[in-house]
Amino acid sequence: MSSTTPICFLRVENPHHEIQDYQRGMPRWCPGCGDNAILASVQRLCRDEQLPPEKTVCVSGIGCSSRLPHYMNSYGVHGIHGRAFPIAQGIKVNRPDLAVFVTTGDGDCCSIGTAHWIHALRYNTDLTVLLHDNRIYGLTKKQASPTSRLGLRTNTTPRGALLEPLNPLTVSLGVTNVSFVAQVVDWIPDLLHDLVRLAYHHKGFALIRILQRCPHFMDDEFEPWVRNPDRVLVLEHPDGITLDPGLGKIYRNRQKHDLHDIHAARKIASSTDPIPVGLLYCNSDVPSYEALRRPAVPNSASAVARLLDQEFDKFTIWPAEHE
Amino acid sequence: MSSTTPICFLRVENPHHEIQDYQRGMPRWCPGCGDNAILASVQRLCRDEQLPPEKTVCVSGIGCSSRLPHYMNSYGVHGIHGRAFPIAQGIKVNRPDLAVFVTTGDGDCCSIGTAHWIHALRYNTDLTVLLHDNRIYGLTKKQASPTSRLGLRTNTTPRGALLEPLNPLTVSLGVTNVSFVAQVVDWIPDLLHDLVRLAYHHKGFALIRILQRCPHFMDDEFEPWVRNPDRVLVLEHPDGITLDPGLGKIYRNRQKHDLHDIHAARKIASSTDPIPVGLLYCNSDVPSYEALRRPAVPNSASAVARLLDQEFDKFTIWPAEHE
Amino acid sequence: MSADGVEVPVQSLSEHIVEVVSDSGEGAQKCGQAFGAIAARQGKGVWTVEIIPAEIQPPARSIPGASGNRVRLAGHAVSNGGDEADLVVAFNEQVLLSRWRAGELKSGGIIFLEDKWRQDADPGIALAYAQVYDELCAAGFRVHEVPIQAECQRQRPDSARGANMFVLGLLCALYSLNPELGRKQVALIFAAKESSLIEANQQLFDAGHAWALAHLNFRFEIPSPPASEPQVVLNGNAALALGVVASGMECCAMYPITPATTASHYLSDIFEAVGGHVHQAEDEIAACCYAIGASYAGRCAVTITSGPGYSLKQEALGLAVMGEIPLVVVDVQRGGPSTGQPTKVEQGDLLQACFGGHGDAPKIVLAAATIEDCFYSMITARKLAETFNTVVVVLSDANLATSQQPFPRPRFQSDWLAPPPDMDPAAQPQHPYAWDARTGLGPRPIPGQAGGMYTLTGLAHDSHGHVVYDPDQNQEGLRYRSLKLAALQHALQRPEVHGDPDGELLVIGWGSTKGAIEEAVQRLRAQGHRIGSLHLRFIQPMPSGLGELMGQYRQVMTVENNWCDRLDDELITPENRRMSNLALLLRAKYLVDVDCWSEVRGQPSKPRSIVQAIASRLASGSQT
Amino acid sequence: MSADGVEVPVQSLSEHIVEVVSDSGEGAQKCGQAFGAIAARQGKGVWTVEIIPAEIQPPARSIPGASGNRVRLAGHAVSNGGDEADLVVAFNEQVLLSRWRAGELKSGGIIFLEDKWRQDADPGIALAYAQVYDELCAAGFRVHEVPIQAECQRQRPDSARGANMFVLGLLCALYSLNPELGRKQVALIFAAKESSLIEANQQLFDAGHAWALAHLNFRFEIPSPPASEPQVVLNGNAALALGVVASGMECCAMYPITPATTASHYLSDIFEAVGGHVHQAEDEIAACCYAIGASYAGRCAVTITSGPGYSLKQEALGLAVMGEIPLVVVDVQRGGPSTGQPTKVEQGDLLQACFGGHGDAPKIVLAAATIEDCFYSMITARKLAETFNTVVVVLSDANLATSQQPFPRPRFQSDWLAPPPDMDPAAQPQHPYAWDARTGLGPRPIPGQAGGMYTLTGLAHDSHGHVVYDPDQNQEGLRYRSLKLAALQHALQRPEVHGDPDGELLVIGWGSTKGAIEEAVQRLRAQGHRIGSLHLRFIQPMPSGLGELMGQYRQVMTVENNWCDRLDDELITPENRRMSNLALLLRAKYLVDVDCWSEVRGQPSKPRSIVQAIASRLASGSQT
Ligand SMILES: Cc1ncc(C[n+]2csc(CCOP(=O)(O)OP(=O)(O)O)c2C)c(N)n1
Ligand SMILES: Cc1ncc(C[n+]2csc(CCOP(=O)(O)OP(=O)(O)O)c2C)c(N)n1
Ligand code: SF4
Ligand code: SF4
Ligand SMILES: [Mg+2]
Ligand SMILES: [Mg+2]
Repeated sequence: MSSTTPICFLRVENPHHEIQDYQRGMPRWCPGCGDNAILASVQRLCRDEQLPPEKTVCVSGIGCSSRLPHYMNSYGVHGIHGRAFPIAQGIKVNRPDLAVFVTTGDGDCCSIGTAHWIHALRYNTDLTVLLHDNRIYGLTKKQASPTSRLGLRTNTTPRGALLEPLNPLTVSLGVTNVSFVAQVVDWIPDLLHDLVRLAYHHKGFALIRILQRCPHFMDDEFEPWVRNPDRVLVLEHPDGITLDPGLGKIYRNRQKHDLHDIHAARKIASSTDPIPVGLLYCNSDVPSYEALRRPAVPNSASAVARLLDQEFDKFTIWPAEHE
Repeated sequence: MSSTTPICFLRVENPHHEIQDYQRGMPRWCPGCGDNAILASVQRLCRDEQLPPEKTVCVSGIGCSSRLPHYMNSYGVHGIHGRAFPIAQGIKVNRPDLAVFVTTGDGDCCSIGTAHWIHALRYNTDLTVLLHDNRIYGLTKKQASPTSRLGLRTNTTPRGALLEPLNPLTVSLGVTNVSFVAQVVDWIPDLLHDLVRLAYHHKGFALIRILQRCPHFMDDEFEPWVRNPDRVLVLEHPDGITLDPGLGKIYRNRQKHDLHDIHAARKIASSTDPIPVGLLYCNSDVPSYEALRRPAVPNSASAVARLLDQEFDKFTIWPAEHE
Repeated sequence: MSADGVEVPVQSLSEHIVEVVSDSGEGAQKCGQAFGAIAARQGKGVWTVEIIPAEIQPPARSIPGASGNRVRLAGHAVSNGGDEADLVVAFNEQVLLSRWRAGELKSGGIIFLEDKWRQDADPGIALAYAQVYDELCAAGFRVHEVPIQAECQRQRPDSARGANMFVLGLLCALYSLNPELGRKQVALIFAAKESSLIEANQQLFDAGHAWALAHLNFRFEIPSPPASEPQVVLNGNAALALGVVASGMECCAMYPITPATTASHYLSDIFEAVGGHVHQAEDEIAACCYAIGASYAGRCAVTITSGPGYSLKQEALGLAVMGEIPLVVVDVQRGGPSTGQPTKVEQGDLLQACFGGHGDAPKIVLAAATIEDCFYSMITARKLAETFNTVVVVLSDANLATSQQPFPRPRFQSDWLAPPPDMDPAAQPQHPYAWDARTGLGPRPIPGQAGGMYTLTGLAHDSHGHVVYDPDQNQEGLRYRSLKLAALQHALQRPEVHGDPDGELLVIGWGSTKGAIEEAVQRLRAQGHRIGSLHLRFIQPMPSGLGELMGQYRQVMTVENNWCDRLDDELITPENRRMSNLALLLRAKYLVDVDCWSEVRGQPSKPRSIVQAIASRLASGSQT
Repeated sequence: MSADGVEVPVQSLSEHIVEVVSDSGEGAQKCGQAFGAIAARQGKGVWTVEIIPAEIQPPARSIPGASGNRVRLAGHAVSNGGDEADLVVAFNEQVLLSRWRAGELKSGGIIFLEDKWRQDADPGIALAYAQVYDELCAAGFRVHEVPIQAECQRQRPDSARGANMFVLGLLCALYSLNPELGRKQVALIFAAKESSLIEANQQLFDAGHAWALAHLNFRFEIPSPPASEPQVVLNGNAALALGVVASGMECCAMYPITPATTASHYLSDIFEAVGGHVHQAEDEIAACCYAIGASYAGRCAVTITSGPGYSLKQEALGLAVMGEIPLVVVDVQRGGPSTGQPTKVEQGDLLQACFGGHGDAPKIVLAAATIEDCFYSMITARKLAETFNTVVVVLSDANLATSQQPFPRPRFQSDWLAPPPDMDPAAQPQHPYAWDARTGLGPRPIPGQAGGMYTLTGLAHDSHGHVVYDPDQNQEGLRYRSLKLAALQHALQRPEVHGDPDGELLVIGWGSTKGAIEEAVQRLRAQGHRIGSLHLRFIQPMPSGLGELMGQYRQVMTVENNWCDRLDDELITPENRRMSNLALLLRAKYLVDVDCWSEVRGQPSKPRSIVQAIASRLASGSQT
């Protein structure tokens, strides 16, 4: 029987891993799809951190974005629509030795998966979460998602989306136990990578909302922002991101932001133009769910035998009793 | 066939309604259960507003609190666990002439119903929503709910709840299109009634979180607050509630609060001691979903015939064509 | 000897059914349970059934409010709650009436009734009491008024509680049980409380005992069969929770729902002692997915629920089947459809267990038939789940969940636990679905295992786990997933027939009806009928040989607690009749004209009702 | 006459199957559809089937990337996509290979292949092309290389698009279709665009037409049967959406899912013109509950989904059944289980449609068999839902959803619409469930109606809608809800047999296989077999008399697109064999040894495959 301590085995050799070691197959996303950049950032992180591929798990729901685990040479679960979080929690809590990534879309996370998203924030399991927000349902061919712009014409809103878009950041920041919320865009790979790294090192539920281009259905959606770096507001903090001089020359719209101040975070989160990017909020003091659930004793035959004995004793009638 | 304009019928007489006209059967809640006060406040509102019972619908999920529709002499739906909101939306959007109340519990709304709650806020259908928050699963006999206090011993947390409680107010206030969020306690019936009245008159999704006593399982949970009026902070605003002199003498801990300021609302919402009561946030400019969906034309046989003709024309092959 | 020295005759009984009923919160349940436990400790055969009010706080003195326990005790092992009660102790006349109306009291039976209501300040109450009393007497019941509260208050003027312990003492005296065991049981009940409370309640117990000796001119004795083995007295949900521990599973994910939840309560209490945990998820879908995650990560998990929750899990279960993830799912069935009757027994989920979910998602379906089964089924289910890498559904129901019965104390065997998963780095990259061409069985790479990396997907896939679009590869996956059930079927033993191995009629059942069916068969055989019964624990796949077994009898019928149309309804014809669940499955499989009799009354079926059903089937069958 | 004045022989055909395939995005789908429409406009019998790649953007020139259309055209009405293609136009050799590998090309068939790859700058591509070309020639295909792109660029040097219109012109010439109709169709396709685009594409069309006349030394002609009625050419999802409009329903609640979504897309586009709306909910459960709310409020609603979404709705559907709320649910089935094959056809949800959900939740289950059915089924379903106050499940599938076929243009009848609900104040307070003792039917009070007030509940309830705990009242509710199906069954007509009314074998089918089954039966009858087929549109309840019908044949089998175990698998026995869905139902109901043949290849079954299956069944049956 398996024990709850990390499962170990003899490692014969300890090879150095290259990017290719984390790649599997040919990604089947459209040319120019932002998902490619996100995949690359995860693979880069794995390489930088030298994560053993066999101890890495990518979990997703359903959507274009949720195809990501198929392109990672690691363990993975391409689950069902909206349910990536509880699957990932089940993995991580039972196997804290594994590095677990979650990749999800704006429909997967913010529509059908809403309940799991909110509660995953509250459980605060140590997961690195990439929310690919292309503001549309890609895989099912262009229906409005909760984050679609007011007025966006889609197949289910032929006369324009009726509602203001849901803001995943403000919602997340309203949830008790929220411990890490960031935003970034797919077209600044270095920032994306920085945030993935911060998220990976955060010991809790680290949510990065990534504004992701979907050239196939949402041509131009982000073009004005891509073209004009001043419409991106970089939030800087020593514990968050700081731009290197090169990027700093392009992204001059920067702001010091206290990432421990939830009220400030909520305010900034509300802004959509310029797009704030960076770590909005971080609180390392929230205990992770797997820490709260860490077993005091490992499972073992003797522990089982002991517990059964102890419990059966409470309910046992011994033959002697009624003699 | 039914038309989408409000269904009307000859009203022979227009009787004046008394409280009893809204009562049905004997409520089956425990003595001292806060649900009784909530029921009374709804019935009082109906009487004050002279709502025709047959044009009033109470919708709920499952839980002690969700039994409420059975005790209202009106139409009602005692639905399934967690799904009161979409049922109520289906009713209200299709029949805007009806007054629709939703009554739900902390488990019903904030656990299994989370996705519907968040999206109901965003759709902003005109519903008066009573969230009975007793911080426990009552009907199923004492399991932790998302709003249960850290450390609370319940049947599923025999060594104390592991997580900080979810704050339904901060979550709600993070949702785009949120238009009305209030908090009150079951033991100040006049305030409760004031807020139910404001919620009823708000043309959108009006959520009142009601801290509700469950003497059966949560004896003493709110006792310190019940006993000490200073641990209740009354938020006053001309468009919200203002205490009458009598109550004002008891509840001296009061604060002017700008109920149009979402940032102020989010800050106050985070406080749990003292308990803020009153209208935290209101925005009457958010369009209601039923207004967005109001049909431009009513359904009629001629409209159907016309549309079918128009569409079939696009796909028709006339016998003449290939002669 | 009675208190005044007169010898009271002690009547020896082979069995008796005793009920204790009160308003909810007055402690009749505790009293009945304790009574059952004391009787069991003295070696009687015992079955206790809870009488559960439908609401948390029903109004006092009301018909739907009856709360309590039925205890069937006998000089032999008993397997069900029996027919009508021989004796009832009632704390007020309304709850008594509720049992009478429900047809649960044997006519001419004995009643002990709290008499305080006769003098109640509310004349309405006093009148109601007197009326019911007169009615019962007129109906032939032997009604004994007992001044329960008055006697208790003589003992403890300062407290209104404890009447149930008085009644417990009374019953112990009446059934000649050892009062020392009774006092011990009282101490056990209040073990967590201050010792003064224990003493006070023992005092009331003694008072009840003494009152009975002093005032009753009759007493019963039920022989105790000799016992050789230690027995445990548990309800099905407790047995299930201990079974989870015994199976070596370490993770249970659930969302509260009646009547499943108490299993998780118990598990929450004890699981951490073996490194396990109970995860209360935000809903049933999340619970199921959490369990899938745990199993994927190498810790086979269980998710426990009841009907509505089981319906919600359908989509997630499909993923587990498709991904070939071992998973144990328990459905403690309750009254349906929809919210139905949450606290009541029903067997309405069998077809959904077999056919729920879109597409072809073959699962193993087991049904526990006894409380002992509830324990062992968890060990079996986990083993099957991990051997066949699939979902194993275990059906229990509200009857098993809340009834108590002694069964031989299980002795832990280390092979209950699964062997540790093979985590050696695969010599060469392993195909996650390297299906065995004959059986469909395959390996199960586990994260951490080098060389086993794959991405589980709900999309059609090949043996590598790669997504496929090819028509034949799609069929290959369907074929292997289905083959596994056939492979299991070949390993199943033919179930044993109870009663005659051939004859007029075979009754087939599943689930908690086992005891009542077998008792009914016994009775009819005693009347000279040649009949047998068969109880299925494996429903999907079904063991082989049932066709031959059925062929030994002139008629075959199922007895179930789920709906089937009644042929005496004008519009119902043999052609349009909707059959009971198991009957439908047997008919489709064996093309045998299996009839069905069912009741869906929210109550466990009584042996008497089953006797009637079989008898009328025999009668009509012999006409044709 | 060909361009150089030589008379080209025109071969008259009774039918031909034509495929156009390209990489996704190159327009083969549009070309094929337009070709089908032109042929239909000239009165040919037509069936078009989409060839759908599994991914949004599959790699170029790849086997899984083949995208396009199959068009079967005939001198008579056609009801399915037929067997292998007689002629294929392919934009590259890889997509052609994909069709060949899938067994979709008739050996010796005609191929038109874009020749530009032969000279491709990438030597790998040029080589691949040459290899495939040689293979195909060697295999006996008649391969014609066509300089499609070169010719297009001669016409429009500035654009790389429009090759599909060139091919359309080519095909029109080849099949002797009226080029004027072709040019009109091109105009229709680009109707929403600038007129210069229309002209440019017509120019390419003309070029293709001219090229064919100039270069091909053969031509075909398919006679047009005389037509008397106007026909509409629609796919099943469009027909379904129009059916929703025609039924008078005003509310559709949905959550996107393939292949159901396009029905909702179309409805989103047009529904508001009749005061309706499509609500895109946050998930399928919410969609179902929104629809329940609408129906409760008096606006009978429909919710449209596919397998995974249907699984999620199980619990909510139970509420509608229990509360007796009319509701139409459409499940456009796709490949399962789990995510399965989202764009592919399968008939795997029938048993879940009948038995999904916990407890006894009887629903009406219909299955559309043709595209025309998709339209009328909505009208029928709404009427049934409101007559029987229950859930009506309509099964369609990916084949019906995306195939196109002409059928007589429906003429609106006002009785398609339900009468307005009776909103008169009830004379005396009305029982919401005043069940008719014979049929279980009852009224349906609607909010706004005075005197009708009640609270709908999923708990067991009496005729007042009041919660009940009484065992008999619980059974009463179950009985009435079930009786309604019997009441409907009595009203159903016995389905008509296609083919011989008695004989060697009866094939029974349901859903989109109808056309292929009937064609297979025709072919076998032409070979001298005496067989018939039966297609069920009502599956729950089933029409009466099927037993007698089956009795007219020596053997009975179903043909289905859902899994059944194969008897040639070593471990599969007649006893443990898992049967196809309908076969299981028929066996249980009629105790007739109904065999089944199924394929679950994600493709519509071909008449040829069914012919083989029946023939081998006939052969083995005659041996025994
Ligand atoms: C239960 C269920 N409902 C619906 C679907 C259909 N579906 C697949 S992906 C998707 C939404 C995709 O949108 P998003 O999550 O934003 O991912 P994207 O494709 O944009 O990356 C939907 C509705 C499904 N597979 N399962
Ligand atoms: C699908 C489903 N899951 C679980 C249940 C069991 N259940 C009924 S009420 C309830 C929670 C009640 O808690 P809450 O919403 O806080 O209401 P309260 O009883 O406290 O008023 C649960 C888990 C159910 N009826 N249906
Ligand atoms: S459809 Fe959009 S999101 Fe999907 S792969 Fe293409 S570009 Fe990316
Ligand atoms: S259990 Fe609690 S919430 Fe339920 S009725 Fe009793 S006091 Fe009220
Ligand atoms: Mg998206
Ligand atoms: Mg609660």
